[in-house]
Order: sequence, then structure tokens, then C-alpha cells
Amino acid sequence: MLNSNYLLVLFAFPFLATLIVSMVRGRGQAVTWVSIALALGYFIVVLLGLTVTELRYEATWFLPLGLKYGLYLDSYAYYLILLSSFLTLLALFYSRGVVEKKITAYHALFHALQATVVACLLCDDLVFFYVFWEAMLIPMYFIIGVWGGQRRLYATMKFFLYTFAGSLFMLLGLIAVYIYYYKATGVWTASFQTLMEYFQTNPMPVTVQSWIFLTFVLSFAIKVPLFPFHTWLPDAHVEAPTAGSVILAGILLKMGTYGLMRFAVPLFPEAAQAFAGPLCFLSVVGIILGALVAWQQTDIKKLIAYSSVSHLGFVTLGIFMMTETGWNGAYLQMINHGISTGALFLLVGFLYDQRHTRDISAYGGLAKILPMFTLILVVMTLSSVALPGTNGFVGEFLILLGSFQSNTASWIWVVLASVGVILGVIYMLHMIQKLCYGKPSKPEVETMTDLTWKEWVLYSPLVALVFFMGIYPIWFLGPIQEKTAGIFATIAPFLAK
Amino acid sequence: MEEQSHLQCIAALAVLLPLVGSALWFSLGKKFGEKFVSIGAVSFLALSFACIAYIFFTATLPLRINFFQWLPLGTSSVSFAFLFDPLSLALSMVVTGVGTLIHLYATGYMHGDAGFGRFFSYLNLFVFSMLMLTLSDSLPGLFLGWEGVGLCSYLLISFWFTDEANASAGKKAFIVNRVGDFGFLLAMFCIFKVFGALSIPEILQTVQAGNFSGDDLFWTRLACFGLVLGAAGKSAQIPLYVWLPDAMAGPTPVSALIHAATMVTAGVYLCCRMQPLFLLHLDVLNVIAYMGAITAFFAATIAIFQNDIKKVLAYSTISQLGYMFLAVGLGAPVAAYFHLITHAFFKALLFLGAGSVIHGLHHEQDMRHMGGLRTKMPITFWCMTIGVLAIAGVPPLSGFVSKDEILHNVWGNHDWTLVALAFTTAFMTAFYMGRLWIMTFFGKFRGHHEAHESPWTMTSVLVILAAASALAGILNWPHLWGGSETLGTYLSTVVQALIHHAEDPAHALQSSLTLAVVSSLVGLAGLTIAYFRYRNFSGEEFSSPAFRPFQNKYYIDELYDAIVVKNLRMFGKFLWKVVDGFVLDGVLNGSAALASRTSTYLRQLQTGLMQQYALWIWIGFLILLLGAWTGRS
Amino acid sequence: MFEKLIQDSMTALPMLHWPILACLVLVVNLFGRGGPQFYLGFVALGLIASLSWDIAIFNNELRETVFSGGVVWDSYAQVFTIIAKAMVLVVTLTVFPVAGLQTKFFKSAFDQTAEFLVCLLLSGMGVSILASAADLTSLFLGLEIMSIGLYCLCGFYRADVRSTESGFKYLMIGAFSTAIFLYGVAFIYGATGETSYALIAQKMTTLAGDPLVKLGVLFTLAGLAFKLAFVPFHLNTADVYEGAPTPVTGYLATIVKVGVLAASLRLLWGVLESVSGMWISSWIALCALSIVIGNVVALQQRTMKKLLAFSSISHAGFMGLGLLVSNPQSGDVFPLMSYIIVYSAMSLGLFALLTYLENGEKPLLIEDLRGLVRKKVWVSLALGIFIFGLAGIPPFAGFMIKFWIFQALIEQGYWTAAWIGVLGSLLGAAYYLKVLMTIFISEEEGSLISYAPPRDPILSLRLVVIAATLLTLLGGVRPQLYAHWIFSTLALK
Amino acid sequence: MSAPIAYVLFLSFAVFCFGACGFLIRKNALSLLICLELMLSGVNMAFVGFSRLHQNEGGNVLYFLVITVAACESAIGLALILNFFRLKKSVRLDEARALEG
Repeated sequence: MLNSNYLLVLFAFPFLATLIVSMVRGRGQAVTWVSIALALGYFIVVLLGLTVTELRYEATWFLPLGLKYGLYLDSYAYYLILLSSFLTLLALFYSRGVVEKKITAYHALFHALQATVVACLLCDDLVFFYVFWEAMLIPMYFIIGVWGGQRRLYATMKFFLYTFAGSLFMLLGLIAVYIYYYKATGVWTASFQTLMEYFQTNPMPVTVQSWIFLTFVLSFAIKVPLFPFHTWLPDAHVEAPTAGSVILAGILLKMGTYGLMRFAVPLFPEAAQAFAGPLCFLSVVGIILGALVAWQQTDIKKLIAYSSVSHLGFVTLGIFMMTETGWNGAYLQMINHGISTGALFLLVGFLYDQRHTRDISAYGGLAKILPMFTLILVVMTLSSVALPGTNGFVGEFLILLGSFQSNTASWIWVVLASVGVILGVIYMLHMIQKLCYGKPSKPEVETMTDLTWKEWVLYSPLVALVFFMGIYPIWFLGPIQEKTAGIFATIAPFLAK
Repeated sequence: MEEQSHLQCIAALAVLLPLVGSALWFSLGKKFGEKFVSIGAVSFLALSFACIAYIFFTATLPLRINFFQWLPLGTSSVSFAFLFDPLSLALSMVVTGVGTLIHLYATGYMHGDAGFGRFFSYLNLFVFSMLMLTLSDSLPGLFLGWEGVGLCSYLLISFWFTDEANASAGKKAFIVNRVGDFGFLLAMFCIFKVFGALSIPEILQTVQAGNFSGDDLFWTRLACFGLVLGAAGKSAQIPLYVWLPDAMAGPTPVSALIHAATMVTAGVYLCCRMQPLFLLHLDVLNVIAYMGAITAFFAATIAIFQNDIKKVLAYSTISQLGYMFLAVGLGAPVAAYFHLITHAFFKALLFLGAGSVIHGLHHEQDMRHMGGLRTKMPITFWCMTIGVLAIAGVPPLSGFVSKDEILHNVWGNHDWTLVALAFTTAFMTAFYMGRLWIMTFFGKFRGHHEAHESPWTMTSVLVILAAASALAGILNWPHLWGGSETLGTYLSTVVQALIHHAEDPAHALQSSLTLAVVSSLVGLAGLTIAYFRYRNFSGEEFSSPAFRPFQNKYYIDELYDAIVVKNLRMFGKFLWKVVDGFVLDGVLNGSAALASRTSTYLRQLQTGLMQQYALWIWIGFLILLLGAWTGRS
Repeated sequence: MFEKLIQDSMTALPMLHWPILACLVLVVNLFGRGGPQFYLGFVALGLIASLSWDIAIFNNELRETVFSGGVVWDSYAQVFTIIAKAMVLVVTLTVFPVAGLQTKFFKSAFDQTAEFLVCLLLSGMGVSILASAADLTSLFLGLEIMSIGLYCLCGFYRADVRSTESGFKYLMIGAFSTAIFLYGVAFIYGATGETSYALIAQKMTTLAGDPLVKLGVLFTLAGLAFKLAFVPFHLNTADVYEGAPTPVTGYLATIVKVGVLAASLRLLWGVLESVSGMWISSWIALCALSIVIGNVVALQQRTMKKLLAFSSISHAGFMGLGLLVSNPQSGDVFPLMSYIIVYSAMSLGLFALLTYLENGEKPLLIEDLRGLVRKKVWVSLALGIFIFGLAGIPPFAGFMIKFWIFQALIEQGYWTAAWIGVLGSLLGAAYYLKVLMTIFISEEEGSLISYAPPRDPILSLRLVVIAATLLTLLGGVRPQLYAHWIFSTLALK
Repeated sequence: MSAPIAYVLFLSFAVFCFGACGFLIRKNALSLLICLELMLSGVNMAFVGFSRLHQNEGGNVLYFLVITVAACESAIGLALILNFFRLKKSVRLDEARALEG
């Protein structure tokens, strides 16, 4: 069953789901259950492909100038699709009772978001990767825009335009590669695989390679977000509805790092080598800034948003230091961040639905009133603080250990990044103390109800994943290691010895 | 190092029992009540102790048990594996043994507390992490235990979390431990860079066999410094000791088990375990020695002026740990290890005694409100007396033997500053322990509540510990005094001592005897002075301002707060408001505003007057003409 | 000697369909008393017939100079005539609901539906002549026929001062620019002594540096630039678009630009290729300016039609770049053609919706569209798709057409133009998003919510909107709906 | 003897410029139409001059076409001005500001 038209099913299913959900008439409940069923169905379909290593689907549709709908699935793309389908399922299940207005549109948009993300991950053609890379913004634009908080107009506008501006530069870089290949070989194709094989034997001159690499990095850096380009993230997260934040943090941010690992570094290894130093500096600044600023926040969602800046700073550090272990750790940390931050946003959403405020000082003493909630919150905090035994540690340890051995950039960055480990504890425990310990700051807090079975269905898989991947990451790292080894085999000749 | 399957399951049982227990008590604690939890917790601990003891007596050491692969590191990989050798077994025996006793004690102490189940779940989790720390075969495994105990100490210190102070004390402990862990992480990276592997036996083999290039030596030196920072963080040495006194906010059994007997000794265990690596860099050993000595002296000076009984014991623990690091620094790991074991016994005894006093006086911790308890709490009094005498270094108790051996090594080293520090600290230790002893048990009763003796569960533990701390000395009775140094021989396979100088046997016996007499005289002197000073203690003392800095612990906490915490918070605000808010967002909103301003400006051109449009056409055309003509555009 | 004339008109029959249909309408109008619906239906059917006729007799290899050298009837001219007819058909279908209105405003304006249609058809004829002109005279004639038809159309609402003023302004400035254009033609004629493209092209190779030629080329360029509404010449566009009736604005924004582009493609690349050094850099400057300034000024626009006016200026800039990169000889005009087709579809669709939404008396402000999605879901969905298309945001066709242009620009090394195009489409996205925000996201109620247009959008308008949405959606994902066909047909041998 | 082409060109350019400047300055709508005619006549002069220079009739043909087109334009222009007058009771161009903004 696992052949190329499985890929087609993987590609087409979410698009179909979007259509079906938008067609459903009738009261809100029907739409919700249909959409959750479809999300579950897709999650199972994705699970079927667990053993896949590499699948390719040749396109039948001819397009002018050599563009074609090639689909390509490898373990890098596969695990992100798994994470995306899993988080979408959780997000939709969470927003059952929460969303009242325009439910059909809400669910249709989430399925559309998933469809574009999966399409983007599966595209083998650079141009159609770009098309779906931009298309991802539209559903998110509406999700934040229609169901967001007070300043949603400013936030969603800033989110869309910032990412759109960055990716337009990538468009020119992408076309430059596409035409460079045409001029060199006379063949019109933007298929990533053929480009990779070609550039492996006769790479572009470093000057050309550098500026194209920079356009790619600019676009991906905005999405990640890397240090100077991160100011859209706190606004987007604070204004987005809870389910929107879960998907935004869980999946959309990972597209940036996925892009770096899949396209930017393998295509332009020498340029990546040349710019490794400054980019590592930016990552380290992102780690420290993210942690310190998160410490000052009074809005919980903003705190978690800045913590994402800090966590993804580790991932980009792992990528730009260009070592195999570093890359394995970076990829694992992407998935971990998706799980832990997604869970944190769900927890904040749980609080927000009862108290309708995100101000951290409005809570207090939750440990006594909501013991189960505090347990889940502490477990997720430990995962994001990288306590050994949780998944966060495995990711961070591999990144830092791997990067320390690299000779592309100096080991001082890794030492500074490890300082981030300390800062991480400071702001996370600050949050836990303000939320859970001490006396409840307001009488209403007393009347809050603890987790019910609905929440347990949501959180127990996440908690299980946190510990399972913390203790036994091999089941997951095995295929990733092969893929990384493959990439490093191609770019090894260009790396400094 | 063959692997019998039945040994594997025993080892797994020993370690996993506390983990399973912790999950049980947390979830079922409320439903099944205190009786179930207390029996369960103590029996699980006892069973784990029995397994460790079985391996201790039957297995041929060193025994390496491998479970499954954990971290793939490219060339090599780290797996969950246990390494049973003298070092780890000795400490695990102490951990599980003293742990079981303290569990028994805690069932009495925590009786009636709402979070009873939760408390024992955290305590069991702590024992699990401590066993992971001592038994694991690879550095990351050790690190897992290392941070696990840090987490449990955080959870237990802020156990009564409704009071904000306890919560921030726990937070402070975890953060300061994390600073130490930063050093440990760095050390692991350097070690991996040089040895390409993180499994401890492999590393130590290459260290003994290998010869190292200049570059490698740089990395190993950095690794040693990292380990020292890690050890200092965990064992509360000079730069990172501030968390231990605040850790007293937790329940007393926690202070006894974690902050006296087991967790804080992890640093010493690490230094002994990685001793071959340290031997490559003697200057690092020297640093450890001086760190230990200064910490010992510094902590002792503060302990004298504390009025809270648990704070006195906390600073005394820091001081005794200083001694252990001094011994390790001088290349006498056996002495350090011996002192570690004896200290575990008598410090646990002192803490539990203090706990029973506090329990009796309904949570009264200030010594100035105690006094004359020897008649009301006889058993606690007699056990505490043995503890005080042991720690003061009065022969023939265990404290005297282990401390004397350290002093012997210090004397042998001929480094006079260290000797001076060691001996004055010995005197001060005796003085403040005497002060504690007399203020609580002699003179008239200054408290409010009616004191009563603790229940049998607590006092029985006190008696056992009293016996242990009295007789522990025979464990490593020096050869010179006719002893068999069982611990020394037992550990000799793993660590070796640095012989400073060869002495002829006759002279050695004579000097060690004189040394023993001198150290015991110092101890007795401290006690008698304390006795005469506090015999009829009225209530206040050290009122003159000269003692102000000592009573306020040299304002170290305030200093750290001012330098580190306030600046970091200001830097955070700066980053948020200026870098993010003003610079980055400024650029963004600025460019948007620029675009809309130019657009409003250009819109004014649309005046609706047709002639102006024609005029603009001409102007546009002329520009086109000029551009084309000059060939520029 | 009439045989040659009859034979020529037989070959170039598609072009003659326009006048024939126009005369038929006039004759019918003379006799019959049919209402507006009748005439519109009559013209629509006529156009459909002529369209199917043209597609049937479409002949790729045909290349004949007819009417004694005035016009060359090749595949290129046929394609543009077909496109022009399709667009005029769309405009007539858009006019359907407006014409049928009984409200005071429209009734007085549309009692001469026949005249309206005649002007429309003749203007369409102008476009075909432009596309197939092979002589300076027929170029001038085509331009004038198209423009004169438009002057009447713009000023068609006699009772409304805005429409009269728009027609008047368009005429005055248009005539002014035609004078400039003619002066250019005069100089070219003066320099070469010839008026037919082929001969001029031969002469041009020898007159590389001649100042007269340079002056002539620049004057002609200015005239064409005004018709395409490039920036320095764009000022009256906003007023004309605002004042003119909405279907006519749609016509102005699309077909006029298509016709002039076809003419300038033939003129610039066919005739003035050898002297291209003179006009290429000016042309790039014009296009770049119009893309950036067109989008910048659109940022602060209040009314919908003015916003679309400036967006059409920036799209004209893109089409100019498309022309720059196309090379008629080798048939490589795909970027330009795909841009023309998709852009026209989107604009006409959008203007059709505006016609439906507008309530005639006052201009349609963006504020009026606020929260439209709550009341008219399908209309706002279509509006959203068109706006996303115009903004050039992927997966819609609007992005693909921009992609082909960027790709061709970079392939031929016009880096500055590419970078400016990128900046322009970013600015464009800004104001399109603002419009989307008002339609979909904002909570308040725009005036249009309460104004329920008296008639449900009848069949014609729905047809137009659905066709345009389909093209916008699928155009990007499967451009070979039109790509393949364009590629093969347009080899100008 | 025929006047050299430069004189004819100079004259035509002069007439063209007068027309253009008139177009920019005059405030009355009707005078605008006159100025337009002036510009077109300037162009015609150029056409006839060049046709004479090249001894072929291309320029003359264009001359006639330009005249006819100018006539059509002024016809429609007058119609529009009439309508404008009917609505605004004045032909001053300053009145025509309804489409501002």
C-alpha cells in the first residue's frame, strides 16, 4: 500500500476535508464532529506511513517551463506531517465548546491550514513549495483576524505582511537558482532532487551562492523567528485564538527551520559555511533575549511566545553549526517544541476559558485549587526547561553536544547558548510560582473547576509523548539519523575540516 | 564484567521500586490514607535497600548492567546502564539505608499533613533520582539523576507552597543548582570532544592509558573546572552555597535526607568518581582544596551567630562538606568518602533530633525560645548529645576518626594556610555545636508551649542513628591505631591517594597520635567554652554592632540579588522595551507610516483640475526626454 | 479592383464583425422599440456567434497583409481579436443588470442602450485594428477609433455631473496625448519617409543615432504611455475611472490596456527593435515607477473605484515589464499573454461585482463594504478571491502570472526591474489586505449591508463572476488551460 | 524652390507649443478645444513638410486622417461641454472638481 499514490492520498485528503467541512450545513455541533472525525481519519492515514523512508510521486500534469507537481516524502517531511495532523486533531478537539461564531468557517480554515502545510512539506518542486509556503498565511490570516483578541487587526496584518515581505525575497532567490540551472544545463526544472544532485557535483560560485542563500535565510528566519525578525510572534500569539496559537507555535514556526534544513543549507553548503558565524550569533542572542524578555512579561501567552523564540534559537544554532548530531537534535527539538508549547497554549486556553484573562497576576495558588492542572503544567514546564528524562533534554543535549564539536563556528556560541539553559529555568519557574504557588490573588480563582475527562483526552497523549521521547528517542531518531547522514554525505566535501 | 540476568532484574528492581512508589503515592495517596502510604513507602525503600545490599555482598565488582540505548551521538552512543563498583555501592547503601530510616521518621513527623501522599511520592522520586545518580554508568545518566534530585529538592523545599517564601526558596535552589548544572553540561561537552564517548569506564580507561596533546589538555582542564562548578552548585560550596540555608524552608526530614545526608554529597561523589581525570591537572585539585577550606571556615563563622536551629545545622553541613572537598583536593578521596559516610549518620541524627525538638515544641525553631529540654525529651537529648560529640570530634566517636584522618592529610600536606583554616574550623564547629546543645537542652525553658517527647517511630530512628554515628568510626579505623581500614582497602580498587611524602613508620605513629590528641583537645575546648558561655543563657547575645555582618550572613544574599538578579531584570526590561519595542517594532511601524505618509502626499496631486494633470504630463514627458537624451536613464 | 478588397475583407472577417454588428444594432434600433434587455441580448448573441466563428476559423500559419498594407492578419491579430471580443461580451453581460434597473438614476441614463452598445462595439473594433496594425496610419486610426468610442462611454450618464466631467477630462487629456503621439509619428515618418512597419524597420537599422528618430520614438512612447496610464501620465486615470459608469471603468482598466499593449508589442519589438537602446531604459523606468507609485498612492484611497484605478496602474506596470521580456519573433510572449488574460478576468469579475453592489447615487466607499461577509457570503467570497488574485498572493493565478514575469525578467537579466516588482507587489499586498479586512474581519456594519440591491444578480452577472473566479483559482494551479494554447499559437513567423 | 524642411519644422513646433501652452493656461473649456485644434494643425504641418521632403504621399494621407479625427474629437468635446454647462451652468474648468480626492 505504501507506494506513490499513498502520497497522493496524503496530499489530497486535507483538501477534500476542507471542502467537506465547508459544505456541512446545520447546527454547529454537526460541523464540529464531522471536522474532528476527518482530522482523526487523516491522523490515522498519516500513521499508516510510519515505516516509510522515501517515497516519490511523478506528476502527470505538464506545466510550462518545466514546473511539475512532483511530490517527495522523506523522514524530515513525514514527522512534521505527523506532528501537524496530531496537533490539528488536538486543536479542533479543544475548540469544541470554545468557539461560537462562524463554526463552519473556523473548522474549514483549520483544515485548509493543514492542507497547505502538508502540501508545502510534500512539494518536491521549489516553485510549488513557494506557492504553498505563501498559501499557509491565508488561513492563519483569517483565523487570527476573525476569532482573535482586541488588537487582532494590527497583529494579523503585521504577521501576514512581515512573512510575505520576507518570502518575496526568497521568490527572487528561488528563480535565480531555477534559471542558473537552466543556463547551465538547458533543462527547465525546479525539482529539488535534480537540483540537489546537480549542485553536489558542480556547485555555484560562492558569491552567487551567498546572496541566494541570504534570500532563503531571510525568508525562513522571519518564519522561525530568528532574533531580529521575531517581533511579530508575540503579537500574533497574544491575539490568536487558543487553537490558532497551538497550530501557529506547533507547526508554522517549524516550517522555517524545516526550510533551512531541507532547502537552504543543502543547496548552498559553502554559503551556509561562510555565514555560520553571524547566524549563530543571532541564534544565541535570540535565546538570551527570548528568555530574559519572557521573564518580564505579565501576559502568559506573550511569555510563552518569547519562550518559543528562545527554544527555536537553540534549533537554529544546531542547524547553523552543521554537525550531524546537532541536526538530529535540532530536528528532535522542533518536534519537542511543538508538543510542549502546544500543550502550554492549550493549558493557557483552559485558564482563559474560565477566567477570560491572560494576566499572570490574576491567578495564584492554583496548585491547591486545580491540582491536576498544575501537574500537567509542571510536566510541560519541565519538558520546555529540558529536564533530563523529558524530551526537551534529549533535543537540547544533542544540539549543544553536536554543535560543540563543530568547526564551522566557534564553540563560544555553544557556551553562551548553554547559559540559556539557566535563563530558561528562571522565567519558567517564575511563571509556575505566579500561577500555582502562593495565595489565590482573586476570590474568583477559588471557583475554577479542574480538568475533566475531555481535557485528559487532550493532555494524556502529550504527557506520554514527553516522557516516551525523553526515555526512548531511538524509535524516532533512527530514520532521522539516516536522512541527516544522507544530507551530510552530500555537503561534507564543502564543510571545513 | 559478565552480566547475570538475575542480577539485572535485581538492579532494575532496586532503582525502579522508588519510581513506581512515587507514582503510586501521588495518585492513590488521598484515597487510601496515611496508613497505606507510610507502610508502602517504608517497605518499598527497605526492599530497595535489601536489593542493593544483596548486590553489595554477592556480586563481583565492578559489575556493569546494560539496559537499552538512550542517546545516539553519531560515532558512539549513550545507553541506560548501571555500574556497580565500590564507590557507587557505598553511597547507594548510605542513600537507601539512611533513606529508609528517614522515611520511617517522616511517617511520624508528617502525620496529619494534608499532602501526606504527595510528600512521600516526592521523597521516593528523590531516592530514585539519587540512585540513578550514583549507579548510572554514563555521564548523561548521572546528569539525569543530578537534575532529578535538583527537581525533587525544588518540589520538597516548596512543599508547603501556600507560603510565598517557601516557593521562592525552592525556586532559588533549583536556579542555583541549574547554574552548577551549566558547568556540568560544559564539562560533558569538553569530555566528549576529547574522548569521543561519555561512558565513565571508557573515559577513565583512556585517561589512565592515554597521553594527551596540548589541545586535549586544554579541553580536559576546562572539563575539570566545569565539574568543579557543578559539584560546587550541588554541594553548596562557596560561590553557589546561598540556596542551602533557604532550603531549610522544607520539612525537616527533607533537610535531613536531602540537604544533609545524600544530595549535597553528590558533588563529592562526582569528584571521587572522576578522580583520574582530576589527577591530570593538579592545579584544579588545589583549587578544590582551597574552595573546601575557605567554605568550611566561612560557613562555620556564620553558623556561630545563627539563632534558628535548622540554619545552624545547614551552615554546619556546608562547613563539613568544605572539609570533604578539602580532603578530595589534597588527593585523599578515601578520607573524604569516610567523612561523607560518618557525616551522613551524625548530621542526619542532628537534623532528626532538631526535627523532634521542633515537633515537640509545635514548630518552634528559634533556639532562644528553647532550653532545659533534657528533662522533658530524654531520648532526643541523649541521641543529640552523641551527635554533638561526634561532630565536635570527641574520640572515640565516628566524627573524630574521619575528621582526624582529614586533618592528618592536611597536616601531611604542609600547606600552613590550609592547616590553620582546618584547625580553627574544627574549633568553631565544636563551639557552635556546643552552643546549640546547651541553648536547647540546658538552662531554664524559655518557650511558650509545653514540650513533649516524640512518638516511638521518631525516637527509634534517633537511637539507631546515634548507635551508627557512634560506631561508624570502626569502618575505617586507621592502620596506625591497629585498625583494618576496611573502607580504604574497599575503595582502593577505584581511587588512589596521593602520597605526599614517605615517612618512617615509627615517626608516623608518633605524629598521628600527637595530632589526634591535639584535634580532640581543640574539640573539647570548643565545647567547654560554649558550656561556660551559655550555661545560664538569658535570651539575647551578640548585641554589639560589630557582629551585625556576621548575623546577616555577610549580606551575601543581598549582594547576589543586587548584582545578578536586579541587573538581569533591568537588562530584560531594556531588551523588551528598547530593542523589541523601540528599535525592531519602530523600524517596522516606521516603514509602514512612511509608506502611508508618502501616499497621502502623492494623493494631494489629484486636485481634480485637469490642467494640472496636463502640466504633469508635460513635466513627465520632459523628464523622459532629458533622461533619454542624456542616455542616462 | 473590388475583388482584392472583398478577398481581403474575407480573410480579415473577424475584424469586420464589429462594424457589422454595430450597424445591425443601429438598424434594429431604427425600427424596433425593444427595451434595453433586448439590445443587450442581441449584441451578446452576436458576439457569441462571432466569437465561435473566430475560434472555428482560427489559423495559426495565416499571415497576410490586407487592406493594401494597412493591416496584417496573422495568428497574433486573431488571438487579440478573440480576447477583445470575449472582454466586450463580458462587459455587455455586466451591463445587463444595470440596464434593467428601474431606479430614477439608471432609467434616465440607459434609455439609449443601443447607442451605448454601438460605442462599445466600435471601440472594440479599434482594439482589433490596433492589434493588427502594420502601418503607422492604421495604428493611429485604431487608437483614435478606440478612444473616441470611449469618450462617449465615459460620459454616458448624462444626468450625472461626475460622469460628464470624467468623459470630458478623458477626452481633453486623451486628445492632448494623441497630439503628442502624432507628433512622434510625424518625426518617425519624417526620419524614415515610410509609414509601413516593414519598411520603417529596414530603414531603422541604418538610422541608429538619428536625433529625429530619438525624438519621434520618445513622443510616440509618451502617447502610448498615456493610454497605458503609466505613472507620469496617470493622473487623470483616477478621476476618469471614478466618474465613468462601472462597466465602462472595467472596460477602461482592461481592454484599452490590452489593445495598446498589442500595438506597442508590434511597434516596439517589431519595428523599433534595432533602435531599442533608445526606448528600453525609459520603458523600464516608466514601468518601475508605475508599479511602485501606483501601489503607494493606492494605500490611502477611500473609494473602491479609485483604489482599483491605482491598482490597475501598477498592474499596467507589470504588463509593461511583461512586454519588455517578450520576444514576438520567437513566439515567447507567454508571460505577457498569461498576465493579460488572468488580470483581465480578475478585473472584469471584480467590476461586475461592484456594478451589482453599487447603488448608483454616491461613489462606493471601502467603508461601505465593511462586514459584507455576514450578509452576502457568496459575493464576499468572490470578492475575496479576486482581491487575493489581484494582490498576487499564491495559490491564486494572480501569483503565477507575476511569477512568469519575474522568471523572464531574471532570465534576461533585468535585476533592478525584478527587485522593484517585488517591492511593488509587497506594497500592493498591504492595501489589498486592508480591503479584505474590512470585508471579512471587521465587526461594524457598512452601509451596503442594509442596501439590498433590488434585483438578485441575474444569470449574466453570475456567469461572469463564476467564470472569472474559476480562471483566478485554477489559472494558477493549472495554467495550461490557456498556457499551452498561447505557446503554440503565437509564433510570429 | 521649396523652403528647407527646417523652417517648416520650426513653424510646426511653434504652433504645437502655442497650442500646448494655451491648453495649460486657458480656463475656459471651449478655448481648450481650440488649443487642441492648434496642436493638431502643428502636427499636420510637420506631416505635410515631411511628405514634401520625401516626395511621397504618406504624410498627406495622414494629414487628412488627422483632420477627420480632430473633427470627431471636437464634436464629442462640444457635446460633453454642453452637457457639463447644462448641469453646472458654467464652463469654467475650475468648476470641474467633482472627482477630486
